[in-house]
Amino acid sequence: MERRNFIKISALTGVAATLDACRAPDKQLIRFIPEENLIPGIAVWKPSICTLCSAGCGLQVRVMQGDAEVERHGERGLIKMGLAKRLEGSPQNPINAGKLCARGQAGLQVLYHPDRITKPIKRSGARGSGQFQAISWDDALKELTSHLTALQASRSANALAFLARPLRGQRRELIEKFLTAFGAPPAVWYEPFDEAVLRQANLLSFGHAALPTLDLARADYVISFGADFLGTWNSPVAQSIGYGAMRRGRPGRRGKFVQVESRMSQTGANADEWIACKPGTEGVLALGIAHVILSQKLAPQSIASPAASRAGSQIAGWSAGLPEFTPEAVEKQTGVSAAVMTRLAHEMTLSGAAAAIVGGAPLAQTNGLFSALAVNALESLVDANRDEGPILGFTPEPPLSNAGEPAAPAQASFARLNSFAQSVLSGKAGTPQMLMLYDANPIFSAPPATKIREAIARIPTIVSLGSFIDETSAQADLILPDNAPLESWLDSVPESGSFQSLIGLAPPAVSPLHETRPMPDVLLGVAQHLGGDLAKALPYATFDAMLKAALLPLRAQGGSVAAKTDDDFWQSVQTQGGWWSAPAAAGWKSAAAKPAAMPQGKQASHALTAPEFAGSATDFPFYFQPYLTPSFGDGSTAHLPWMQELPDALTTAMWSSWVEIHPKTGAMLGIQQGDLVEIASQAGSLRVPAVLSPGIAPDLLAMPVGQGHENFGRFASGHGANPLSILAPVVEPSTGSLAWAATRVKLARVGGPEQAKLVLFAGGMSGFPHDEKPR
Amino acid sequence: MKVLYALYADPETAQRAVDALHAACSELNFDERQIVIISGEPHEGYDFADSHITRRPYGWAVFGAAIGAGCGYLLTTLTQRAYPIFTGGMPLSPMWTDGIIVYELTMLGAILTALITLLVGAKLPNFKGVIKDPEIWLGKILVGVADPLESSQQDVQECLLGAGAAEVKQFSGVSD
Amino acid sequence: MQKTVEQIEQDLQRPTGRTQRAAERIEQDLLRPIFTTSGKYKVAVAVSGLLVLAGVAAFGYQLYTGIGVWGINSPVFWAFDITNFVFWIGISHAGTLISAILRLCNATWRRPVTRCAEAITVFSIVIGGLIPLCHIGRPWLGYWLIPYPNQRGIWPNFRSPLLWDFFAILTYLTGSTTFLYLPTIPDFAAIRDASTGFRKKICRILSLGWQGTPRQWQRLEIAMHIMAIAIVPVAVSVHTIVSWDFSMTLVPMWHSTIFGPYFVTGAIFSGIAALILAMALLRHFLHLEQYLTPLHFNNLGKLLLTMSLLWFYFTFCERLTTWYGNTPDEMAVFWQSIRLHFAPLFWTMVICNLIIPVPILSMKRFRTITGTAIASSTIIVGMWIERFLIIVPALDHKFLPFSWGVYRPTWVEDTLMASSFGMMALLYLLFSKAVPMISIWEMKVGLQPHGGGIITTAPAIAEPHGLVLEGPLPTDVPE
Amino acid sequence: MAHKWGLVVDLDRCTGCEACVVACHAENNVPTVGKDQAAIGRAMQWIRVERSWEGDFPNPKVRFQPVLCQQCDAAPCEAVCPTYASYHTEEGLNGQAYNRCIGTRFCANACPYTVRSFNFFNPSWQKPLNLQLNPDVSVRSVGIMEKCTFCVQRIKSAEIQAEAEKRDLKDGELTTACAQSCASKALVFGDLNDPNSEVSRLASSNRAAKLMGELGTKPNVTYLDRGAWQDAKNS
Amino acid sequence: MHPEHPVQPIAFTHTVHLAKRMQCTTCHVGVSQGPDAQIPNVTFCMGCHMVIDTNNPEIKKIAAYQARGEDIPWVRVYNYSPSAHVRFNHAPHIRAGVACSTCHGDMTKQTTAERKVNLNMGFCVECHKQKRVSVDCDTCHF
Repeated sequence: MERRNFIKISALTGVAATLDACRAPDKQLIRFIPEENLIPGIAVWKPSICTLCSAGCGLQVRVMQGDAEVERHGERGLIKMGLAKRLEGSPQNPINAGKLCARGQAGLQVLYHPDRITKPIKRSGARGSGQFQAISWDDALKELTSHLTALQASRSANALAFLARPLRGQRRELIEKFLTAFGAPPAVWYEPFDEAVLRQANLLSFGHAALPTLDLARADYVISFGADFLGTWNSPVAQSIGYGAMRRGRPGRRGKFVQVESRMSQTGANADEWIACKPGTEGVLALGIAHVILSQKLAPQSIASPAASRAGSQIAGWSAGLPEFTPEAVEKQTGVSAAVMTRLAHEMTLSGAAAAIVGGAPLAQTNGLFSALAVNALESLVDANRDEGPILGFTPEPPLSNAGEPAAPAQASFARLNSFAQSVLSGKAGTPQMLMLYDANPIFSAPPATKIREAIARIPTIVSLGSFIDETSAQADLILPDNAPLESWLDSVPESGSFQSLIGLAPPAVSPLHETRPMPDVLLGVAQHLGGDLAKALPYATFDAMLKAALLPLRAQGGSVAAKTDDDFWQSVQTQGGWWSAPAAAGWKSAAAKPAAMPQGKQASHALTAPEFAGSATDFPFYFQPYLTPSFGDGSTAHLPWMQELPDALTTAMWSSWVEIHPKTGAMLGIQQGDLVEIASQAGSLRVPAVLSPGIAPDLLAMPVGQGHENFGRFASGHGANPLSILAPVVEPSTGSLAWAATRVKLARVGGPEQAKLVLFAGGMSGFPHDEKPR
Repeated sequence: MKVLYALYADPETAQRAVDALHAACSELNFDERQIVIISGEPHEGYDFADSHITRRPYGWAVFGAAIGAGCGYLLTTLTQRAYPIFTGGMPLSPMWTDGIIVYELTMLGAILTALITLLVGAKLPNFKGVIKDPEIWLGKILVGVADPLESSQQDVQECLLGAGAAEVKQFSGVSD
Repeated sequence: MQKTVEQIEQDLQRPTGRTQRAAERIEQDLLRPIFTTSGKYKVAVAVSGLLVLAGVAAFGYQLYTGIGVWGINSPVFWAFDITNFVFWIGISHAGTLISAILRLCNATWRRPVTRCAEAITVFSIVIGGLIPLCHIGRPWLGYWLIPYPNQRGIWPNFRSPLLWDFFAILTYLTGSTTFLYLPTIPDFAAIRDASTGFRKKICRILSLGWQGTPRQWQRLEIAMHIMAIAIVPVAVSVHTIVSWDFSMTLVPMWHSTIFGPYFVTGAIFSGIAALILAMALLRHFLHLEQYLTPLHFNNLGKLLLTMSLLWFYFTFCERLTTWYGNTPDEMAVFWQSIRLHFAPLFWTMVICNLIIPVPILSMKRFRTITGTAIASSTIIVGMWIERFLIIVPALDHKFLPFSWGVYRPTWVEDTLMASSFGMMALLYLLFSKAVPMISIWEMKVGLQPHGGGIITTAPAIAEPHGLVLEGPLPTDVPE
Repeated sequence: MAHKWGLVVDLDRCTGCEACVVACHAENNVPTVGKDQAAIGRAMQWIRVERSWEGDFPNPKVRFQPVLCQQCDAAPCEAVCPTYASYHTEEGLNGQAYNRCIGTRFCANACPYTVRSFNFFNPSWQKPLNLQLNPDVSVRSVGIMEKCTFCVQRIKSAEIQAEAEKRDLKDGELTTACAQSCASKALVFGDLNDPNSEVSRLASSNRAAKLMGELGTKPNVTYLDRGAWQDAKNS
Repeated sequence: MHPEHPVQPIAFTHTVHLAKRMQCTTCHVGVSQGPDAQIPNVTFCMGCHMVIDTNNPEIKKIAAYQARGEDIPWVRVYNYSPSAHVRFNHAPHIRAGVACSTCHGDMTKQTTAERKVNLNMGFCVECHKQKRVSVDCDTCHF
């Protein structure tokens, strides 16, 4: 007996030590023969792609050998396999250049999540009861194909509905080809915050129906109307890299950043100047500034430029110099003083490269399109005809025919979901008999008016291809679990974030941990099985074959991968984690910079319409703005413990949701920090702790999106409340997309901090602004 | 061990008995050290209480304190040099912090030597030959002679009685 | 089996002189609690035993689940645990300091007080020493504080105030146990001779074969003299080192030079209060009315009064310098206790330590036994709060406002605190059963007309000051 | 010359996105403690992004400041640790030997920056989340204090690699997990003893300041103040 | 804790293998590259034992394992108690020329490996001091 152990066991309190030692050792699991030969302790970095938001950043996964408990031919045992230990940005990827955001790092927890579905399961209890029993893959596939053949047999092929998150790339191609070949209607692509208004505006203003790419590194002046570009909007990592360079990347030049919003976001917190304006009047403010520039001819060459004329023509009265948007008139509508507007106009035009961007809440109003067009017009005024190209541009299209991009302009998600739900509820002939789900959770994230829960309940058979049980997939009858992203072939066609056209491609970084199969292989397998034109449309055995077929034409384009033979090309594309066009060639002067030709025929110019809100101002005195957080997005990553425990940037709250209230409003209603308050709109009400914060307009309430899950794994269920559940179905008329910031609410205190149980990381700091100046 | 003794009520008579024994010790050929004096409480100021020995052996305590200080110094400096680990930008064994430990061990040394000198000086613990008589605890003082020769036993008794004791007792055998 | 009271009284049934009668009376009075166990004693032992068991159970639970069952969090990493530690080390100061100082200046009225005081010291330093081992995160590694040679070649870090604590408590524990044990050796001998059976065997060993030869008395006297001189600086150094646990850090309102004397004053202050309470309880339950007379309470009351004023002086100095200096970090902590979250606690402390005791103790009319007992109990409560208010507000509001915290105790901490009081009571009760709470032979020395020596040199009048033997001896036989 | 690791935090570039916080959790096996424990202030973060408000609506000002262990040269937490769990390494780091820590928590009280996290309970990663644990770093048990180590495991493996290839460590080759993941390049890690390293250059900028430097702890983390827009010229 | 004499599922004989002039690194491949000296899996063993000495009962056991698709469940001999938080790395030691026998004892005399050398901290610190290598705590503990 070694002396040290003797001392330890006979130490003052042997109780803990003995309890520790006699804990039953893991029942001796058998060991399987390792399938990969890795050197233990040495890390191998494998490329991959982050799928936790639509930015499509490139990853490099640190894979090391470790023991994992797996199941091989029915028996549980340990195996030495490559395990993903850490995610970092892939250095050569043009979008994120080796960097990664907070949510991207948590992709690991999706792979190793304890609530992942490990094998195909079939519903055994009532629908939504959550009772499932495991079945084998063969039975599961047999049942799926039997349902599909039944549909084909009964000539009601159009009774198959496919509900999925709007994908880009070969997975979208696969689903679209599968549905058309099957004869089913096109898929219902749904995500709650889908920026359809901005794409429509960019189509009208610049001829590109896509989200803009911002070269902030060259910017000297950026004015952003509501766009949280350092947190959740568009391509946050690329924009953060640019922002860092804008601030201190160029010795002697520091870009100025002005944020215009009614609730201070994490991006707004970094602004040199934060301007609060009434919700829905951001466009008016932009035109006020444009009016000053036009009237005082502050940027003569760009006023005459074709870009300015195209973007300007969208606004009624542009050619007349925006007579009704004089600074004084705008001041009355927006609450921003005329002097500030004139100063901004002068600063923008005198300080070199300037850009105006818009996104987020301003577009989520009934007059969202007008606001977007207005800011685009201001952008074209200050950012046009610069020799090294504008700050705001668009990622060039990838030189591929079937790149898997949505046809422009895509119909707004909310409109598609709403029409799908109404068609199901209407009960007319040809209503969907079978629904296939993939990575979409409308029951959680759609406003109640869509009645999507009742619609889905009415569909006889529901099959989910996702790997988690959430509110929507809990209704499924059959779940065929997908591999985790790090275990499957991934490809991405990022809409924005880089100035080179780019297609991401990555082989699986680790071998599957559970008995799951990748969704594309399942669909391809079913297609082969059903035969007919399905097999002809998708003649691939596995998804990587389909990827290879789709991407081989790129070899001719040169770009970042030079290879003589197809196989060499295919290998080096995998090792690099994708293909991107050469930087020089793609440079600014290419098509991206020049606006597309003016479409023929008279363009209908848009006049200002005041934003309408659901609920009268008397019964519901406050505007209500649900806002996205970097950790949860639309709620799809709320099940990750790292995200739940990441303190919110501004309120430092964790594991809970909250509503931000201005202290004066709070004082008026007797609300202290952490009290339980009830927020009610026309569509519903919820109870949530209050956080008094100076960064919000007194007549506005803001709440983070993502919490309030009732059925999404052990870490997400039962925390906080879901603001989307009280949104009224107000829509932006031209695109049909949901105006999620156009609901009015009323507020009342219902309890103290004990009931509210708000968890603050900065626990002691109850009040603000505390009088101590920070160090 | 056999002791012939007598109990005296107050220190004066006890002193007389002791003086008498001292005087008689030469001719009754027993040694001065054989005189046994036991009391239930210290009687300061009487000759028999050896209080005249004024030598106060603080020396031992100071010596013990010095040893403690030495141990403290060695402990703090040698151990740091054995496995030098730097903390807080301080030197390895700063004088000020080591001084505290040296001080503590000095006092510990002093206290322990005080205890040891007591035990050695008072020849504790010895469990053999403990003379017992309940009356000691009632304020009586026992004066007697240990193992007197047979011949001089009688004389010793007279001597004790002469000093004013009521009776002479005998204690013999090992204490329980 | 133990001899019953009647048997003892038979044995002692002998005609004796007047001083004998007094010595006999002392013998009886002080040995009675050892041999007779009253019902109340059993109840008291049961209650305090239960408390200790509850504490042990709570500690076992904390050990098994983890120290998170307490209420401590970041940044308040110390709260009840170190409050109790400082509180008990503080209580332990009165005993030795008072008995040592009173011995050194031969205050005759100290004779019945010394052993009660030294007993408090030893037991509270034992409890104080136990607490650090129970409050650390991994108690089974507590032995790493001991500088033992090991194969790793690693020694503890002697620059850490916790190591100074270890040495200080080690020295003080040895010192105060010796200081308690030496004068009890003769009493053990007395009990050895007066008892039978198991107690006799124990006392035979504990008395180390003490006889009572003049040489032994003289050696004992010298040892006590050296101990009295040595223990005073050790006692002062222990609580200074405990205060350095706080003032060695940069934490606002911890890092101040006043902490050394402030803690020593607080220690003596709470120590005397504990002593008075203990003496009052002993006097009532062990019927020592004739030994612990109002005079003792009067003298200790005066001492308590001076300490109360001295304590307030130090508190006022510290708060004034902080307020006047007005550095932002210090003021953040300052306002917490004066006006904000901890204000109620702060003002109860001032009431308990100053506003109630000073009037009671300053007027002779109130400075009776019950008066001093009331003052002492409020002071004990006040001093516990004072330690709490030194630790928690400073940690709560340390430097960076972002990481300020809130502390709320949990039931485990309350149980451990209650069990520390239970342990003190239990140890004290058991001690009073094993050893006479008042030193028998010292009282007898008090009877001597002219008494001599460090222990005896005071010019004792026939009747030891304050010891008036009225009424018949219980064993009095009509002449 | 021995390395002296240092970090520069450019407060003008930091956007408060907290990618560094999650990267640190992933790299160093820092546990999550759940809602109840977080509610009583026991969330464990080796690097936190402090946010402070100034002013009121309509123009409030926010300041983000990442705070981590400053690896002080005169660290108040080192001298007070009785068992040398907290000590100063030869490479200028404030080391934390987890095996020596007995959990007195004195270091956390002495630290003016409150950057030390304590394992109040045994951390638990529900299977298979435990497969994510980084094998290069130990998993701490109950009763142990832990804090930012400047990713000492990355420093060690980079040094061993450089030594294997018989060359010196190049500037920028070795970086901590937080600096690697920081998109706006606010965090720069490097060797302060190497005069032409990026971190030395930034540390000598006129915007450089130490967090609570007046306490005399001599921190090795330098903060570059956030300049106002107008004085862009003297960046 | 680690048993003094670990009983392995297969009575592997280092003596025989070393006698056949095999080097340690033949099987323990990872020792000069990474922290762990890799224990080969059953397919590696069967690589030779498909043909060599196949009727030896122990070799039959190995073949049985391979047939069942299982790897040999070796009992771990060298490891640090988790509370020691030691990060031992073989590669720099091998590169510094430390012989395997220094820490693992003379394997030519051992069948299944046993902890002949008491690998406590004193042993490592002593060697580090002799070789003028840092004995800073974070050399091994982090």
